Amino acid sequence: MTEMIKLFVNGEEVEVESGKNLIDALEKVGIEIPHFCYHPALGADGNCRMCLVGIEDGRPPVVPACKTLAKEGMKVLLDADNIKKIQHDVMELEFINHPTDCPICDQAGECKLQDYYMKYEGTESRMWVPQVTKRKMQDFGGGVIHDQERCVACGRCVRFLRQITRTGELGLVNRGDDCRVEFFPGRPINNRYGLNVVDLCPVGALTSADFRFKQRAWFLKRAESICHGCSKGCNIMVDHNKEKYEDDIIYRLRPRQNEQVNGWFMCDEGRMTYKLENDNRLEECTLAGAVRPLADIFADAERRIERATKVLFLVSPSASLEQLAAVQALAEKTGATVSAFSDGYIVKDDGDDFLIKDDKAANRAGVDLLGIAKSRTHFDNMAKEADVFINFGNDLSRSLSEEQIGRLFSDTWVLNGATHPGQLGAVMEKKVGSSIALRSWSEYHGVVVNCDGIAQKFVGGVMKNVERPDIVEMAAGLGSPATGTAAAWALVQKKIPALAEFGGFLELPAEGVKLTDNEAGK
Amino acid sequence: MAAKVKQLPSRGGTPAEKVYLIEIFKGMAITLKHFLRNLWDNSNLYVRHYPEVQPDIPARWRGRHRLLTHPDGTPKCVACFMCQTNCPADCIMIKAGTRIDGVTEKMPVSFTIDLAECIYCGYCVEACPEDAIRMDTGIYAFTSSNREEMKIGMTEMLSLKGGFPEEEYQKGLEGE
Amino acid sequence: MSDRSKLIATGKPFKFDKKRDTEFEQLVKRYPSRESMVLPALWLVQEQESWVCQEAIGYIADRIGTFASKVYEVATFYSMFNLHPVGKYHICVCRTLSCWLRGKQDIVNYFRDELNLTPGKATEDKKFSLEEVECLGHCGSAPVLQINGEFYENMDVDKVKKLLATFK
Amino acid sequence: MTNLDIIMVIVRVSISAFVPLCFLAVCVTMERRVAGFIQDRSGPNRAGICGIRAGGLVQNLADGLKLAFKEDIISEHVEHKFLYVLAPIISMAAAIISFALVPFADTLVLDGKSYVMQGIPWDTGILWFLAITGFSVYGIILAGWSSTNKYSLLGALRSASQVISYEIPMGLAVISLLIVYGSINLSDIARFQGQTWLGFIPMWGILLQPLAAVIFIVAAFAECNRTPFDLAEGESELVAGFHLEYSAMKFAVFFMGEYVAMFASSAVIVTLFFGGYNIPFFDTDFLIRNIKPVAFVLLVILPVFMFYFAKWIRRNNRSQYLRENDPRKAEATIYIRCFWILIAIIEVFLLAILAFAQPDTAAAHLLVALMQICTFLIKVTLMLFVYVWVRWTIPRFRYDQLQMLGWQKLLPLALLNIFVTGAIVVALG
Repeated sequence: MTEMIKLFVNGEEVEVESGKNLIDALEKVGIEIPHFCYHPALGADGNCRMCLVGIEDGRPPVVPACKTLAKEGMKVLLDADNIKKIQHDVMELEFINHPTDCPICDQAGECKLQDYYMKYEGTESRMWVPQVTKRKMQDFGGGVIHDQERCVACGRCVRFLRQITRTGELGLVNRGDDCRVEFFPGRPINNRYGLNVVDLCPVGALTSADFRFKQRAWFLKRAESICHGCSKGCNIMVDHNKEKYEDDIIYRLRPRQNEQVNGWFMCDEGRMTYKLENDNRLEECTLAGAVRPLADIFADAERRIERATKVLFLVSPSASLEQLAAVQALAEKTGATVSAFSDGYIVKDDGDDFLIKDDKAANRAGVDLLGIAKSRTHFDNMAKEADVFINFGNDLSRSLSEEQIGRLFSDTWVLNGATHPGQLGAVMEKKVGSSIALRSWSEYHGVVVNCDGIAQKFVGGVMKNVERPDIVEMAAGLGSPATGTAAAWALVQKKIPALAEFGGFLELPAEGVKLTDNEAGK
Repeated sequence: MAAKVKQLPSRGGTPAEKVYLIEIFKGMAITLKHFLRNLWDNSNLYVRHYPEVQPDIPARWRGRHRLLTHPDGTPKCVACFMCQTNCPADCIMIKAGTRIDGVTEKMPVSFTIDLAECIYCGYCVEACPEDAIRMDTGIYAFTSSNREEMKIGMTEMLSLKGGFPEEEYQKGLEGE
Repeated sequence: MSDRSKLIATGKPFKFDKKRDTEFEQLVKRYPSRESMVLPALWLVQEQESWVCQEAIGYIADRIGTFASKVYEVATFYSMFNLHPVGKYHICVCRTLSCWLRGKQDIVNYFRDELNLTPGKATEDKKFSLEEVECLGHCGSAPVLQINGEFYENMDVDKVKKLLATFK
Repeated sequence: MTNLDIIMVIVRVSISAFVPLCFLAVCVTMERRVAGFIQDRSGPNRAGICGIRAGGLVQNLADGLKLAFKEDIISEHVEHKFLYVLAPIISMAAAIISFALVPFADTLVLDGKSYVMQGIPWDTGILWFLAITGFSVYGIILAGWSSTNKYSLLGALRSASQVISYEIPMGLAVISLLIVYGSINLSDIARFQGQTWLGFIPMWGILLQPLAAVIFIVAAFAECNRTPFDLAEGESELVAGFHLEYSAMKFAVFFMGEYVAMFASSAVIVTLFFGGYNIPFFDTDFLIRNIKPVAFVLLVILPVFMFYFAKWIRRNNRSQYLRENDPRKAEATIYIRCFWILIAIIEVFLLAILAFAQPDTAAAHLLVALMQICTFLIKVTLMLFVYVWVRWTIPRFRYDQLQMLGWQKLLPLALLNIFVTGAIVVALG
């Protein structure tokens, strides 16, 4: 445990962690100090002056909280008249040239200027001189749109690109009221983490071209999830909304703080994976080419599994632990073989040392933990022997070409559970015996283990109009003993003792569970 | 705070009133008087003979919605969704898009109001920061034989004209 | 203040000439880190070209090994870097209080009327260019003109006339 | 049984069965227009056939057609469908039957035979009415219970307890009347009221038994589920009470049953307290004996009445807004012409009677019977007006007020009335 120190805020004693600046330390105990330029990931800059607090009997009496370490016995004044005046005046300064075009600003609703205005200023503008006009709707590259008028020159975006990505595309040019964020002509934002500046921007100066004008922030429902784009397992917030008479769709993904995994950020590719969740999804379950109710397909498949001599299940390395365990249990019951062959999920030399990984599967570590074979030879051998092949959401078209798939399953009855069309190749899918449209990761709950062996829970908040089964339900429909997510979780706990202490996956801590090396690294 | 409350004498305390019958007959006499007067000559009825006699609509009347335009004919609406956010009946459906005519950056691509669901509360008008939506068309009778026709779109709302002179409408706003 | 963030590109690649190149390499040795070289390098550019173009900033950034945006920041922050082409004689008129009270406006008006020279612009023959600057620190002898680094004090329209005649 | 007997049975039964049904239209129109006039509205005045609106009567036709052609829904949750369908029928049938024993004219003597002018010539009289109206509550209870709906059930429960509470004062009020009249036969009662007291005061029940009249009328209101006692429906708290689940024709039957019950109880009230079919001051014998003067008086009165009636129609049958060639004025002309034709026909008949009829002949008897029927219907209509008038004046009681009135006020008063009446009757021998 970190050492705790005692200090006084407005005369009241509070206990905070030592070694932190005042903003962070007091935030932990629920006391807010307003700030624009400070961001825990970027460090203190001290240029906005919004976080000035009074220190009683201190020298100097007024200090920026972002640069001041919390010390034992410190007497912090937040509600002194001079502090209130500072906050009020800083806000007034920020608003001198602010266009106040909240109606058309995407940040409205999650904008610090708005929040602080309501909290710390709330007065009408006294300005009568014309405002300084600057460029609006400037394309910064990388899907970032900049509005110079809304900028408060906090420099978070500049510091992110210099300190975190070390590409430094942006700079604060000019000075005084003419100060603005610009990229050097011809060198726009061009890196794989550029969209993080949109989240970092405390106001609406930087907005995402992708999300721009799609939805207002206050309509969006949030679901705490894990990015399934690669094996890093960045913590994300799924912002989705079901508009009247329409389907529930995701509008954007935002990073969620998790110091162990992704810090505060995520990559641009990961952000865009939401499009896969919305568009081009399989909707119908078919049996011999005809749309049929799910129960019929399950009954038919169950009969075929019983009659078959050799059955092969293929699971996706992105499936949650529960789903993998459910399929495993089904395999144990029916004597089938489970494979997690997914060589195509690994993209060589794509990853970097920050967040992006080569392996584009969200739960490969989990596959290993549950002891599911994934080698190509194993899969090939089994595929040749099998006369019934059931795919549980594995995008086989990534690993094998259409021809190869066709050759492997030329005389095999195939049940294809998939989220998107084309996962077995377009030609092959016309020939499959049955197909089931599955739920995707934004629509179910579960636990995945990332490349560092951290088991993390995720919640699927999206409720599509078309009812689809997830893999646990599909396995249960085919006769798996794990009839629900809870039963599957019990199976997972049997296989992975480190998770045994958690009654349900929701009890997993928010920062995830670091599985020990011998468990994770098997 | 001691508010000054006017004390009214309480009624119904006298024995004659407690019997009720006398009061009942008093009341019946009143209704009978009305009945006989109107039976004798029905020209004094307080009835507007509606489709033939149309009511006078004041400028504050909340009728059907319209979208206002700038003098150059472009819509004033910037698709800020304030009306949709404030709509208690959930009847406004907006799709926003980028605006290229240079007036602002954002404009509605589609703006639909389901009049079958609208409760004509006027919150959308009050919420609008751009004075882009008003309910001053003076159209109060609006029927349709199916639900789809009750949805009105952007072009239709833009084409509607206000039913009152601007000064009269503004005067109506002051009264609120 | 005019918007200095719009850099002007010449369309030609920029390179230090030999003299500045060696000067640059010598200066590098004087500073603890290469990033400290931004200001001296910009001075070298202005010395060589009399103004700083977009290509020059990119060149310096690459030469120093820092972000172009950083050099860009510095160049736009300091008003003594000319970010647009200037004339042969770059005239800076102090516009701060003392000079103003002592008649700087007459001088500016003279330039405007006689030479068709307005602040921020150059004459057509690229001989003169004018800029109004903040305090030059010679308030005791206001108004002050600074022409290509040289100070001319206690100016009035007549003196300016005579002075300009010497440049011709 | 002669042919005349058979004809008279048919006539009597049809009068007692169809007059209440025909009066439905009068009731409903009156309800609407009186309500309108009391509230300074105009009531229904648009529906018409070729511009003929008949003062709102066509609106009833339209409503009836609408109800007849509406989809008749029996909800799936209704378990006892038979009882559900039976309920409105009971309600309606009980209402019609309860009128069967009310005399609408004095005993008619034709060819030396007397015919009692009531639907069923029984002597049970007022007891029949009490019995049958008590039975009509079964319709409501069945409807409320079989609807499988909380509101309906509550309405039915209220109705049941209300009927029990008010049957008692009603019966007791009737007892005091019976002490005075000395008979339970309604014909006897009506004939009794044909007498005059001291030569100029008609011996009507309302004068002999004012307290019983008040109690009976109040109880009759309650029995009919009319405002202020319509707690069984109570739109504001029970939505529509017992007939909430009923639609189309089944609802219409309930609706008609209510108005028929209203008519029947009006008829009974008129018979008990307002001299029944008697024309005040002129008893049957007097009229039959002086048939020629009576015919002459009618001959004179009818055109005079029609003249003023026509003026009233002209004044009120017009559009209330500016309209070119007001069609309603043309309509008024048609009405007036029709009425004049009707009057002319009646005049011809009266002239014939004046010229040829002798006192105490069949023609004289028939004319007097017709006059009495008209008198009776006019009286009933006025009583119906009172029903409507009360409905649009007095608000609904609360349930506890209703029971308090029944048990704590009406019941003791009725008992007191019996005691006092008995004492007086005994004292006067």
